[in-house]
Amino acid sequence: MEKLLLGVSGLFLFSGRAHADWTVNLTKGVTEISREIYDLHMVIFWICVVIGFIVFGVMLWSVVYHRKSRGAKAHNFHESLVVEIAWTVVPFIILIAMAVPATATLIKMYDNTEADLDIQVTGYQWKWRYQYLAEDIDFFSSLSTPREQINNTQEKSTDYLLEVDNPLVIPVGKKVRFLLTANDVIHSWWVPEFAVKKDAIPGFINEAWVIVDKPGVYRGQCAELCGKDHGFMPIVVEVKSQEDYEQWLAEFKKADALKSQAAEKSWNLADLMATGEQVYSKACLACHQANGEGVPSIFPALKNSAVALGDEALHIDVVLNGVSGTAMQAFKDQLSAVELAAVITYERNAWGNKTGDIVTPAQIAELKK
Amino acid sequence: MSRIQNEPRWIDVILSVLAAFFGVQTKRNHERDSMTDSYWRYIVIGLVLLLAFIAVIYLLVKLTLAYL
Amino acid sequence: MSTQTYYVPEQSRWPILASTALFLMAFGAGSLINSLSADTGGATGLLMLLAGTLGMGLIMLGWFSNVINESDKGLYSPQMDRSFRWGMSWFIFSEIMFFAAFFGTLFYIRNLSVPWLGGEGEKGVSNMLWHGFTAEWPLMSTPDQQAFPGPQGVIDPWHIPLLNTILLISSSFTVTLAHKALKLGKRSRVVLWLAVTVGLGIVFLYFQAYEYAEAYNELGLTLNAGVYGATFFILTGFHGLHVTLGTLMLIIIWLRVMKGHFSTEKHFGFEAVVWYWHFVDVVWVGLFLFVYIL
Amino acid sequence: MNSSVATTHHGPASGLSRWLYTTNHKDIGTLYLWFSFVMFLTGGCMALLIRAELFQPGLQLIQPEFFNQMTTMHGLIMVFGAVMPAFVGLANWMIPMMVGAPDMALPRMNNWSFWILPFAFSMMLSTLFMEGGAPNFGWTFYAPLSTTYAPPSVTFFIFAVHMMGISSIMGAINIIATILNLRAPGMNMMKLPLFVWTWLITAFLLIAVMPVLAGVVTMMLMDIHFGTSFFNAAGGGDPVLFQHVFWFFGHPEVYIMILPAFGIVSEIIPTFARKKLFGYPSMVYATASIAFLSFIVWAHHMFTVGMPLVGEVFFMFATMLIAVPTGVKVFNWVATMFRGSLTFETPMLFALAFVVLFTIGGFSGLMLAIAPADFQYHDTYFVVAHFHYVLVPGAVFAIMAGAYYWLPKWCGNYYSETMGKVHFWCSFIGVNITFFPMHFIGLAGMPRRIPDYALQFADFNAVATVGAFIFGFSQLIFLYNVLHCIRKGRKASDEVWEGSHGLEWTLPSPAPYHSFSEAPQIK
Repeated sequence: MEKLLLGVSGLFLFSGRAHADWTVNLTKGVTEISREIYDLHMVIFWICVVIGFIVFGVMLWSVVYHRKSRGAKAHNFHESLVVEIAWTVVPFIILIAMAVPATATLIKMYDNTEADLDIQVTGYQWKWRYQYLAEDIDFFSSLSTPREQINNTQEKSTDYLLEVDNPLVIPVGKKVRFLLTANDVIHSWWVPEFAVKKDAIPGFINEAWVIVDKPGVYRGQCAELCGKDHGFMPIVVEVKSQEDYEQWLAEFKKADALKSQAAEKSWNLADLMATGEQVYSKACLACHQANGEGVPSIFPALKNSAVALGDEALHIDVVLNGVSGTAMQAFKDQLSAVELAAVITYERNAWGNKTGDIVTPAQIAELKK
Repeated sequence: MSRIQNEPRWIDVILSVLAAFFGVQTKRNHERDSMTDSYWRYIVIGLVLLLAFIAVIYLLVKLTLAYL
Repeated sequence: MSTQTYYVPEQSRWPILASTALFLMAFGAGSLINSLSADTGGATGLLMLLAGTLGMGLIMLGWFSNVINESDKGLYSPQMDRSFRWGMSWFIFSEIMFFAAFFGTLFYIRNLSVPWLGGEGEKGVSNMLWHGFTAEWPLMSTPDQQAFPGPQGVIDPWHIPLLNTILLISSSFTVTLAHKALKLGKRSRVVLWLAVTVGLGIVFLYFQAYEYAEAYNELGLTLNAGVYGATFFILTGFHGLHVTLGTLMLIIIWLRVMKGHFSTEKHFGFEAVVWYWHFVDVVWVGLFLFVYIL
Repeated sequence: MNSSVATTHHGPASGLSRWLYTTNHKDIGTLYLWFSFVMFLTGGCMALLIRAELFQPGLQLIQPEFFNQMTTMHGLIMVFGAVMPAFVGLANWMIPMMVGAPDMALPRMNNWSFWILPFAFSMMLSTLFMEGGAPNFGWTFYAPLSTTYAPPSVTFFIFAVHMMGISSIMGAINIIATILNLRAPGMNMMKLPLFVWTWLITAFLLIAVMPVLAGVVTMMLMDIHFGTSFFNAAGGGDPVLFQHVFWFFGHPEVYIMILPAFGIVSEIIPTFARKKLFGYPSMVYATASIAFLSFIVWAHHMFTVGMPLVGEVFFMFATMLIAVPTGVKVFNWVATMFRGSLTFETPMLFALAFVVLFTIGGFSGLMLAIAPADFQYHDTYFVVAHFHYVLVPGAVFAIMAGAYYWLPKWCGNYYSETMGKVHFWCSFIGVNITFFPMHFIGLAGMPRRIPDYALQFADFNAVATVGAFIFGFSQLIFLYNVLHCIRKGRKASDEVWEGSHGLEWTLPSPAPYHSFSEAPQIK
């Protein structure tokens, strides 16, 4: 019975289903390393299958033929030096055979030589920040699946939970080095198709690299428990041809310039409140909740709170610079001046917090310098 | 409990511990070992060989990394 | 092996009472620490902690006097004595592993994490996040001086720590002398040497406290002074706690000797304390070497 | 022979005081076993809640915050509340009977070891009702999620862990002292039953690593409340240091949860194969090697933290070596069955399922040992499948097998064989439906510890949830069978099983309150 079950599941593993996105085995991926890892995986898998068939086969044989109800009499051997030496030595040899290619792949993965592009990846509680070290590019990437889909009030899209607002964009065929770190707790940056899974440790930098063969969109997720929304911080990487990549670079820089210009125009309360609500739901809602009441003892309330109703400068300071030693992050680099001004204004005027204060983008832009 | 006359020598202890590491031991040696009262020699040798074992793996790793 | 019956005690109330006391201690300590951190009083927690500790003290007194009574009645065979010996040895082994965790921490921090943060070794690229930080030990300036202001100075090993080493090593000798005297049945000498040992222990603790005061008040070497302070205090602190416990145990056997307990052959309680004291001593030698000198 | 002492003991006291004040190894064993069963059901309900939430994509029943509390509590309760106490309970019952001792070496301390546990777990469970919620950082509680970013209840969690540690260490000391010092004359080390051997080694592991756990939670407490920076790079520490110390405890800990299971299975298979255990000495040596190797492989749980290359390779090699002694064990069990005369009573069925399913868990363990491949498996459902295969049809099945095997000796009655078989097949099918699909979703890329998942994982998650409910509810059959057995089972003979061997079967069934007041002579 046991063997049967194993056999069936083994077949199952390779039967392959009609759905293209519905897999039961490891991805082959799109890098040389990922294919090597796939091969290692398959070799060790088949070794296990073979050993399993032999061992469970002998066991099944005994279960069927050496049962008392068939009149089997127990023999009384209970040791055999030859057999025991054999089943110590043979596995040992198999292990050595396995260790050699595994070590070779590992060494290849640790080859941290000069790369064409260096990107610093920083994990934040429930979003990723990407900084292109040679370019003036720095942005955050967070889940773009709407709350309604998560709460089952709207139909789920194909890339449910695996879609972001700003994907990471890299060129095809170039060695891209990632410098991974984190801002708060440990996260882990994982894209299965790249076979890159590396922890992002606060205060330390880990390195990983890829050379992707094929343009396309590759999706992954945070792989280390990092708090409440650990399941909601996906990674999307768009791999583009060199021309497309350069075009993207130019467009990104242009959009960035537009954003800083927006800070200079004058804003009224209604506009700020409208923008602020959007920003709030993207950046603050996860902890402070939609009703601004927070979660007792973990995430403080903003509704009727001393910070949101009190001194404006203090409120700005908390949002821009965070509160060290707590989950409150510094949002100075995460949000634009407009977004910051809007969200602070929103927090000071929503949920019955009627201070009537307006924090202007210009004010924040000054502080951000 | 009767103490056996010829206690195992140090070299026997070392061989026994190595056999134990490997997991296989002849019946005769095995009976000799289980008759003795002086566990401490087995423990000391065991610890020393354990450290040696760790050192061997470490050297192996170093060698692999140097030549692979 | 002896053919005597192995003594299995009657039902006892001590264990369940001790569990209750332990629970009070733990829950009290938890509430107290949490309230202190949140600045919300902490009287209930403190009360529970004190009640638990007091209860535990009384329970231990009662439990051990039961054991002593049974021993006096001759209920314990030599085999029982061996059980106690195995028990105490493995308990000390567990204590060794407790300290091993902290020594391991110290080695990791000194040889790996601090150098990496300072830009050395395979993960030296981490220094990118801490511009201007360089690795050194003792760690006088931390990666983030605002959050963890490094100490202005460290303890000179050749003053108080050296003195303390001499004190503890001497106490190890005096306690052995006491043990020898007990075996020879010279009780007044046992009392004397034990008193000397206790005295040395107390003087050690006094200097340790003095050193802590100096570290806090003059050197800025605090728990908050980065990882040097953290490892320094956790190792010396837990050692100090064990010396305190050891001294208490010595005082108890000292009182018991004066009450005429222990015979020249049977005195496991005495020996257990001696073992414990030697253990505390050995840990100190490790501390002196790895925390103070190197 | 000191008869004045022996006559003061007749039988158990009556009422509650029997259980509260007892010094009897059998009573304490019973307490441990019932406690662990209650914890098994508690942790199991949490697992069912987790599986129910994961039945479909989207958030239905519980919010992510509570989901994390459930995964954390489920893990902690199953490890420290269910599996470990169950093994200690079996050890308490069986070791004195197997080595021919009157009781455990230190009976009062034995009682204390047990009674700390209900208090420790009340404290841990009370965190569920505290402001800010229960610990939500996984049973491995990695810093700084468990320090700077933890809810206030973490302080109580830390003290609860301290209490469990004290309990485990005292329990282990007692077991070692009993085995080393209370053996009947002639019972030399190489005659010890394997259950006793595996427990001796387990007890050694417990004493060696529980203090390390105490050390690491103490450092957490210091970091949270007293301003130290062990796990904070800003002060020169390292969050990864936490993982090193934790897994130095944690890896031996996983063997603590499997070695006694090896022992139980090594008792059961020879009985129902009516044939002596194949390769007894190599079983002992293999157990010892596994235990020693467990101290030098801890960082294979941390292949993705970015260790230097030397570390990766060292821990990969050392880990792969564990396959050798583990293989020896499996081969020995199979060789014991080979050319035996097999019958398939419930304990044997559980033992056979153990051999097969534990081996499957071992295979995935070997795959995980290959460091480069581990980069793909790490922290996915593949790992979840792996450790549940070694812990549920591994440790838990062995406990079930042991319970059925010794139950007639404990209470003097046979359990219902039919009900036992129904329990077995429900559990067996349930376990496989639950955990086998997890291999697939893990390989396909589903991270562990997430309350909601992408659509391509939906089908297998639904299957797993169905399996979990089958497995969970089939444990009620077990409960009913045990109660039925105690109250009105068929009377058991002294040797209970046809092929049984060993000192415990020379005693009457049920075993008398005091087993060997006079030590038996072993030839």
